[in-house]
Amino acid sequence: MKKTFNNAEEATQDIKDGAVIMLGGFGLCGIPENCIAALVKTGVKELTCISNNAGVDDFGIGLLLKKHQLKKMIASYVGENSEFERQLLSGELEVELVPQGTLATRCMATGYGMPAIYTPAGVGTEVAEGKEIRNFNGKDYLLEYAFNSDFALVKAWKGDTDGNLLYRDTARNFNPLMAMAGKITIAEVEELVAPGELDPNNIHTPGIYVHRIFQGANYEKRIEQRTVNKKKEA
Amino acid sequence: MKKTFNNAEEATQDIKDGAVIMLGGFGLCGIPENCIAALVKTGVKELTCISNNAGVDDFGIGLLLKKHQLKKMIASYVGENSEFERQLLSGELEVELVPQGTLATRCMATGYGMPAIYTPAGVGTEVAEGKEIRNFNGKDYLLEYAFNSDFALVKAWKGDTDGNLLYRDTARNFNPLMAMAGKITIAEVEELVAPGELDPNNIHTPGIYVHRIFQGANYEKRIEQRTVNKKKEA
Amino acid sequence: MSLDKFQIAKRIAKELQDGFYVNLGIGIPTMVANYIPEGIKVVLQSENGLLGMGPFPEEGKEDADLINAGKQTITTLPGSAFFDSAMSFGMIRSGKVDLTVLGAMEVSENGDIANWKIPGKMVKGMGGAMDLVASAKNIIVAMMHTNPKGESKLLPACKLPLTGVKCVKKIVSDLAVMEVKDGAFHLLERAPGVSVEEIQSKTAGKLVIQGDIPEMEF
Amino acid sequence: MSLDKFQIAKRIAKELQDGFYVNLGIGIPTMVANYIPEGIKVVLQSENGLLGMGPFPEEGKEDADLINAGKQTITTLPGSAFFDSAMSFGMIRSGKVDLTVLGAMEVSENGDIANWKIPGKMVKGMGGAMDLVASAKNIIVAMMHTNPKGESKLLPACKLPLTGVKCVKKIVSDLAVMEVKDGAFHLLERAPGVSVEEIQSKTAGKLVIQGDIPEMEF
Repeated sequence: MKKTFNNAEEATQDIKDGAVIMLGGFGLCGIPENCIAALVKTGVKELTCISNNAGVDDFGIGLLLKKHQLKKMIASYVGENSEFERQLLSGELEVELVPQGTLATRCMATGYGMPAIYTPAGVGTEVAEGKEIRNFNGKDYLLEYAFNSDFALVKAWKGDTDGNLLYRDTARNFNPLMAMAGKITIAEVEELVAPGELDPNNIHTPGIYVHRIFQGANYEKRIEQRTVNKKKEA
Repeated sequence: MKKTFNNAEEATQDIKDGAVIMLGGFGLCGIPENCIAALVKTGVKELTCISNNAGVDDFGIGLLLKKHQLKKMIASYVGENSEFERQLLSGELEVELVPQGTLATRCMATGYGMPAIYTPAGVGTEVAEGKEIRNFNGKDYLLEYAFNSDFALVKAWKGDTDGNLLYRDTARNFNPLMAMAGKITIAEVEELVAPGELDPNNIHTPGIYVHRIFQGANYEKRIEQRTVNKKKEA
Repeated sequence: MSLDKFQIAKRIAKELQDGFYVNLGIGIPTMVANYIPEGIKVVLQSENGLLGMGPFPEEGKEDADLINAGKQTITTLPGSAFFDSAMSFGMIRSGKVDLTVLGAMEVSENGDIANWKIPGKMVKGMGGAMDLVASAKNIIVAMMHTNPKGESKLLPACKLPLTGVKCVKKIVSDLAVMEVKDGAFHLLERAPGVSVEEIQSKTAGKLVIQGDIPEMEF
Repeated sequence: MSLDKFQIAKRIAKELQDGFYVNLGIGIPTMVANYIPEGIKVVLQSENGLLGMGPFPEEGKEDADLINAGKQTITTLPGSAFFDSAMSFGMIRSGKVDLTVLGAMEVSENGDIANWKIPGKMVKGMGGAMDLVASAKNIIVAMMHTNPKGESKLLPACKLPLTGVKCVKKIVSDLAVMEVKDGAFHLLERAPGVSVEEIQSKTAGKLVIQGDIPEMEF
């Protein structure tokens, strides 16, 4: 049972043109930086990406956009990216906008073996168009399907060689959900340790969901909106 | 915002006859011992209990059974309890058997605001009788509804006064799911600490789900099947 | 005189109650956190996966792994908890969040809200707004009463694509506090010095005015 | 000679592959863990919320908080992880568990299984069995070929209430190893010294015998 890889290039080399990939992260927080860099390097194209956001012009998924590697983006919020806007308006790129909670829950549904879920998000809006609506206890819900993806690329804080993962702070976000949802899940971690070094009570993603793992390098962890208080608060 | 109570009697005193209550635990592992003792004391009756098991004759939910406080039991496995069997066969007690994964997921559905879930468990069996069946991608699933309960009684290892909970080992089981599902969730913990003492990355149940919390006393933590190895294993 | 953004936030903060779990949207709603009344405890939920959000960090203490739903660097308060996005929207959908405050481009008299898309303009996406408005049990909208052209944003029916239907319970605008119920805006309070007539003239939807309408207090 | 329980477990252990995540039911299946071939790593899942189950604890080291799905005290191995029951059955439903081994009272030639209820007797409940058989991609049944009365438990159709339909892939009984496919039991191996004729006579369902049937090796 060898799940460990040396680096992102090795772990992602069988991601082919046309693949459907999930990418963890919220904004630029908790994104699989090394995996994205590897995809930029291989130049794999016609990708369908499922990710809450589409990065910024020069970081995150924006790097894939810049090289025209994306065919379709499934996301909840795609602002902060002018190249995205250009490709969308020119018809180079398809986009499917999904409410954030629906996106998260559709990932979880996959990992939990549930073919579909019911959510009230989007009822009465254009998101509901063409979708099945069902009333439970007087409230309308949309039927939303679990995602099918070929690969899930996630970023964790710590991981062990059995694939157990631990995330840090709000860098958790979509990562554990996508980790559960990938046909093949590739995890990059800041620190890769031996089995037994992580507390089994504090594992966020059990190793059964993780097929490949490697310790990432040179994390930039860029901050999108640097907001600070000048004076010390209590 | 005061969630803390002094003991189980205070925390459970408004549980009235006919209430629907969820009780965490798997077998006798991770059961809310103090809450059960308090209910035995008050003698509240006609309870509907949702719990994976029904305890043993002289411990756990078995204590409530002995005092004829239960009207109905919703569980996945009710062996190891002769009083249960007697009441069931005599018609004193109703029982609804639910596959274990369905039971767990119906609790989660409540906590996640999903009115129902689809699961393949029970398709083609008597569990499917009267239930809606739907085919997704060539496989049949049953529609199973989220649970409605008045109270959820859960047992955690550690908790803080804001209601954040942390479970230990396999005593986690149904507890976090039921904690999310109770209209009023009452948590008993082995150790109650101040906010900030638990690592926010390792909280299993965020405090938002917990309405009342107290530090339990005199935990017996009975072992149902004591199995040991005589000689030391590697 | 109409309220400024800070005053709108301050007035909304009066709606907070001890023990409330609150989700604050981007913009004016975020500023509500600065006016939490003394003596009560309110826990802020950030839908990217945090309960117990604290203020911005001191300069130099920003942490890329710790942001809010607006992608701003933040801190945590004692008793905070991190979780994944599914649990985050789980607690939103199951009604555990007591109050949601968000901005709007339009609100209709039956409580519909539009705040995510302007046809013909670049669409950035709905983010978590549709989930929030579809599930929150108590939604307060913080908004300007009129748009920059002076047109009312409180309408008989929204013209822009909807974010959610029949969900807005209360509106605090620069001119008034209104309850939304029974297919109408019910005027509760006026901004100091603003007349009922002015509010009426800037409200295109049905406005119910019953009895004396007091001035807001902060 | 027919196999004893230990030999059944030993034969099933040969089906394990390196890297497999395996759920072992109560009884004979549990014993499979004692015969994991050397040189491979298998991770045991216990559906009450554990990956990486280890052997029973040393005497005196039992921990009430650490049990398996049979409620027995156990230990963990390095790399283990605890989780709640919803995630546990989530990973079962989504097919992440590579192999499920469980006992049966009856199996039919189309792969139906009955192992939870005998009408007229006290019903203890299905526990996790229905979830497991409905979801596992690979199910091996460990069972005796006949019941104490000598009646075949491998039937054209189950008589007892079903646990799941068309799910059993392989059976290891005290007499034989059989694959279940295309509406029949396909005989693969005989227990040492047991004749094809004996197996045939004790199999009520359709038994396919193709070519020479080798004796099992352990």
